[in-house]
Amino acid sequence: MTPNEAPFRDEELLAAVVADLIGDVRHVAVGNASPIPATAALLARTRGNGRPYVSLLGSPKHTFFTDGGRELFDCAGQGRIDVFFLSGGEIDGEGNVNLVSVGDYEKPIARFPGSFGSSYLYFVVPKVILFRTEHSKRTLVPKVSFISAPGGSADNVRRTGGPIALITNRCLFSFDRTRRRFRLESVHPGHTLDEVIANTGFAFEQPPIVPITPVPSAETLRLMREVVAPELAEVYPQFAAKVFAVRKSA
Amino acid sequence: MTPNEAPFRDEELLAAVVADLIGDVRHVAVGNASPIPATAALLARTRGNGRPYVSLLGSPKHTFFTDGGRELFDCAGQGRIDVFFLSGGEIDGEGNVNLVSVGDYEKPIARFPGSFGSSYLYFVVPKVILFRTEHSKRTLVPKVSFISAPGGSADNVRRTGGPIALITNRCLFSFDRTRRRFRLESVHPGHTLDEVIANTGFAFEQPPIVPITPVPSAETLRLMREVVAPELAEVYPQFAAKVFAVRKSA
Amino acid sequence: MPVIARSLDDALAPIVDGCVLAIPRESTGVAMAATRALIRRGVKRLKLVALPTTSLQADLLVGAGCVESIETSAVSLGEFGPAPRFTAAILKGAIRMKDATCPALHAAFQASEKGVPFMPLRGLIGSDVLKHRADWKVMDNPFDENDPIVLLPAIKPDVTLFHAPMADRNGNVWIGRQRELVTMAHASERTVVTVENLYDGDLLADRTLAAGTLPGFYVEQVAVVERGGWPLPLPEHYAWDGEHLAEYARLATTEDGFKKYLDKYVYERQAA
Amino acid sequence: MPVIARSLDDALAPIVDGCVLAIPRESTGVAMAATRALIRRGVKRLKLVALPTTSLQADLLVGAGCVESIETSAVSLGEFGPAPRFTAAILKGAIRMKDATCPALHAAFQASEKGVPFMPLRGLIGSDVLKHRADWKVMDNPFDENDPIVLLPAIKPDVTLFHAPMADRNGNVWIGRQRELVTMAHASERTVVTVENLYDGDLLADRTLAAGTLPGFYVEQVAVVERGGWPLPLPEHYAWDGEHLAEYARLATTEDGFKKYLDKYVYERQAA
Repeated sequence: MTPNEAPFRDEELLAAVVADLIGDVRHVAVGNASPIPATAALLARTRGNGRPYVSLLGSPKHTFFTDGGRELFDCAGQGRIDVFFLSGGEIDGEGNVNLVSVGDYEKPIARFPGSFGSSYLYFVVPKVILFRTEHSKRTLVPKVSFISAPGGSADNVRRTGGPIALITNRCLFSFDRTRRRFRLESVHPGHTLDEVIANTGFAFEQPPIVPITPVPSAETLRLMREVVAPELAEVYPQFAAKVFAVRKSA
Repeated sequence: MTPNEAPFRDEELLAAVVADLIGDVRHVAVGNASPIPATAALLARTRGNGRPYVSLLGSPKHTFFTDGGRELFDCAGQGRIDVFFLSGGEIDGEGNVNLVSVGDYEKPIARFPGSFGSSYLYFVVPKVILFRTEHSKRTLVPKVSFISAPGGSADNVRRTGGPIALITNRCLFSFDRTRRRFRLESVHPGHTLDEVIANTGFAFEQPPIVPITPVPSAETLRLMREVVAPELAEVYPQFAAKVFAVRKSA
Repeated sequence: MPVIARSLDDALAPIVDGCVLAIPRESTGVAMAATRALIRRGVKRLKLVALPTTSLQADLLVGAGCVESIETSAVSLGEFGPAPRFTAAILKGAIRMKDATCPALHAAFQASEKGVPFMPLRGLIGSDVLKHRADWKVMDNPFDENDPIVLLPAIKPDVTLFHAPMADRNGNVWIGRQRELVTMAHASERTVVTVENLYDGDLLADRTLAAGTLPGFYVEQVAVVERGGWPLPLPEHYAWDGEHLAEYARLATTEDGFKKYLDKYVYERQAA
Repeated sequence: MPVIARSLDDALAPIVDGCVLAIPRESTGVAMAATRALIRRGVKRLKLVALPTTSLQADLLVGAGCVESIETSAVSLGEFGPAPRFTAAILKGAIRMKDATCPALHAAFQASEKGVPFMPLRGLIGSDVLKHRADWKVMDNPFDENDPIVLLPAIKPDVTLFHAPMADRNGNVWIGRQRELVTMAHASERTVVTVENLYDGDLLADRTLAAGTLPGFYVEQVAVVERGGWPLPLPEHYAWDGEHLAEYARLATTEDGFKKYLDKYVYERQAA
């Protein structure tokens, strides 16, 4: 846990880390009910003076799409979405994502909503950032029960996209596509390597000395709070109120 | 030629014949620059109290399409166009249509505009009516130089459409899809069987006694002149003025 | 020629027991009043195809025993949690699930729209979604070397059902930028639409409105049902009824609670 | 982010010698002023792809020596007769022709729009259109027995060029019901648009206008050119200039006459 006296909230740390992962790209799309990735995308856009385009799929106001529900996927298929976010009921050490069920598919012991667009977007969006705030052995498993979308593919499978990182409430992993393994990049302030190991169901690489995730700069926090938060409040009013104490602008 | 004293014009006769060929269907589409088929389709709609739907492709006002240029073809692919009209630079005795060129394709001696949608619509529209007012050995040939759309197909080729008839300024042929041959159905008033034979480049079947094409009834002529002509004037003002002496309504 | 139906029940006549019924995602315009009317009528063995996801509509129909199978890429109440009756039915094995992924459903509807037997799609290879779909095939792309690609068979629904802002008396329906509704209608044998209200005029005659209009040619039945999407949103018209959805999510966690919900909101409120 | 170009010539910079240039059919919005500017600039070796047909635009470009090849399903001046410079060039073997059929072009653009390598299409089998297209393939439909079907490779233009009624300052372009323009932009690497005038506001903010809007996201350049479609029509804005087209059809029957036309209407009228 971030100490109470910390000058930023956990959500702000995660959003700042994700904004750096986004990098300099043209178009970031964010799925429904993803306020932290949305914050990160809007932060990236603020820093980039309007670049990247940000599509917040939960909100017709914050997407430019006019060709129906297929346009997101067509756009990705055209190579025009650079960054997307995926979560999963289960994620395993090979980057496989499960959004379907636990146990035998025909007689599951738990059922999730379904794969959504993951079985496609994971293949065609160059930078997919896995995002799962609950970092536990229940969510980060040795092997998913059902592969909604595989972390890697055989050499002859055309694939321009895939995972680049996994961010949780405890740490940041990068993903090595060649070796199909996660690598621990940093542990968030207030968390420990032992805690990460104890709560992760899969093996991962780690550097000899694991850095602490850098805290957001004062300028980053200012942009998030003063510029991003009011925009965010249009789409995620409750989140903006809770994290940034900002109410939806009139 | 129709004698001068005839109570109807050639165009009226042809439109009446085509209206009967249309029959009781849901949707007739008429390509650009086809005033006689358009007259026939509107006549069929008038008789059917609004059925069939008539799409006059030359005129955005007279089509319901809102999904761009592909909608006509998608609509046909869905089985939702029952009747269409095709012409051809050349038409041969097997119902093959040539809209591309005469002579060797690589070094043609004459070039037409191109195949348009014929290579598709001929396969998927149940009743395609071939329409060529110039009935000569130049247009009705033994074998077309280039098959834009074949009159018949091998048994294993999925095909729900094809030619049902060919109407010219001299006569009406029906098309037998099984035998892939035209059959002379009737010779228009003022024309003769000998004349048809002399001006047709392909062999065709004929009944022992060739009927004369029935002339349009008084009621048909009344509907065409009083109801159809004013509608037609919206799309084909010159034709309507010439044939029906009707000017575009205000 | 489509006409405005005398009643919602009349409009729903094409949706017969056992039919393949296509329904849109929650944010596009879901015919919820019509869904309640179908439950009251006791429709059975629906084969739902939700393009590409579904929420309360499928959960209600599943809970009420109207559904044989669902083909879709997700069933969930979104911010209000999992779809409880759907989840229960899957765990009991009471319905057949055809798990898909969003763009596969879009492509398979477009295949029907274009009158082709299949459409290719990238992705999917190596997923268990593909593994469990015996009706999907993998072929080598004939335009390249050693390039496997998935082929999806066309989806041809018997009926598409959705809710839209308005229709005119010729059955033209204004759908705005919800263009998958056009594809669904093109792909389906029949289309049934409920609308908030009637437009007095011809939607196709106005060039701005025409750009967002599904022609009546594709529409079999139209019924006027004000707030016919409630408690789900109608894009740019009204939002979710969050309080109601929270109540549903709470009640529907048990079979008894779900029955109470049906009694209160489906059977007793004939007009709702 | 698209901006409104300072000049028509600036906007046309992406259309370089040798590029694959997609252009729409006559009735959809043809950028004729832009076409004249390209001829003045002396663009060379264009690979035109006309969806699905073309008229004066291709004939002018061919006559002026700007074209290496054309893929389309018809080139004609319609009511004004054959396309004379196109016909002459074909008979001389001066340009390469890739004869297609309308729905094949629509499908091949949609393949690019969807990021798939090919699309299937019914029809065509037994035609000489298919016979002369070595780049098209016939396969057996894997979902049926003994069912050959044509596969068309995706068409990926470098640039799409068209004329539309209006755009806003974010580069959003109102295209109304001319939806193939959306598909062309989706399928192309870049899109250049000329418009009659600027819309003062955000086209995407108005739900009715948004339904007929191509988002600026897909648009690289916009130039404002009043009557930029002349002498061709702009749907629901202005009709053909029939007198001018008749004059063109008459002059362009000979090489000399065509040169006179160019002098009078392309080179001398810099602003036309």
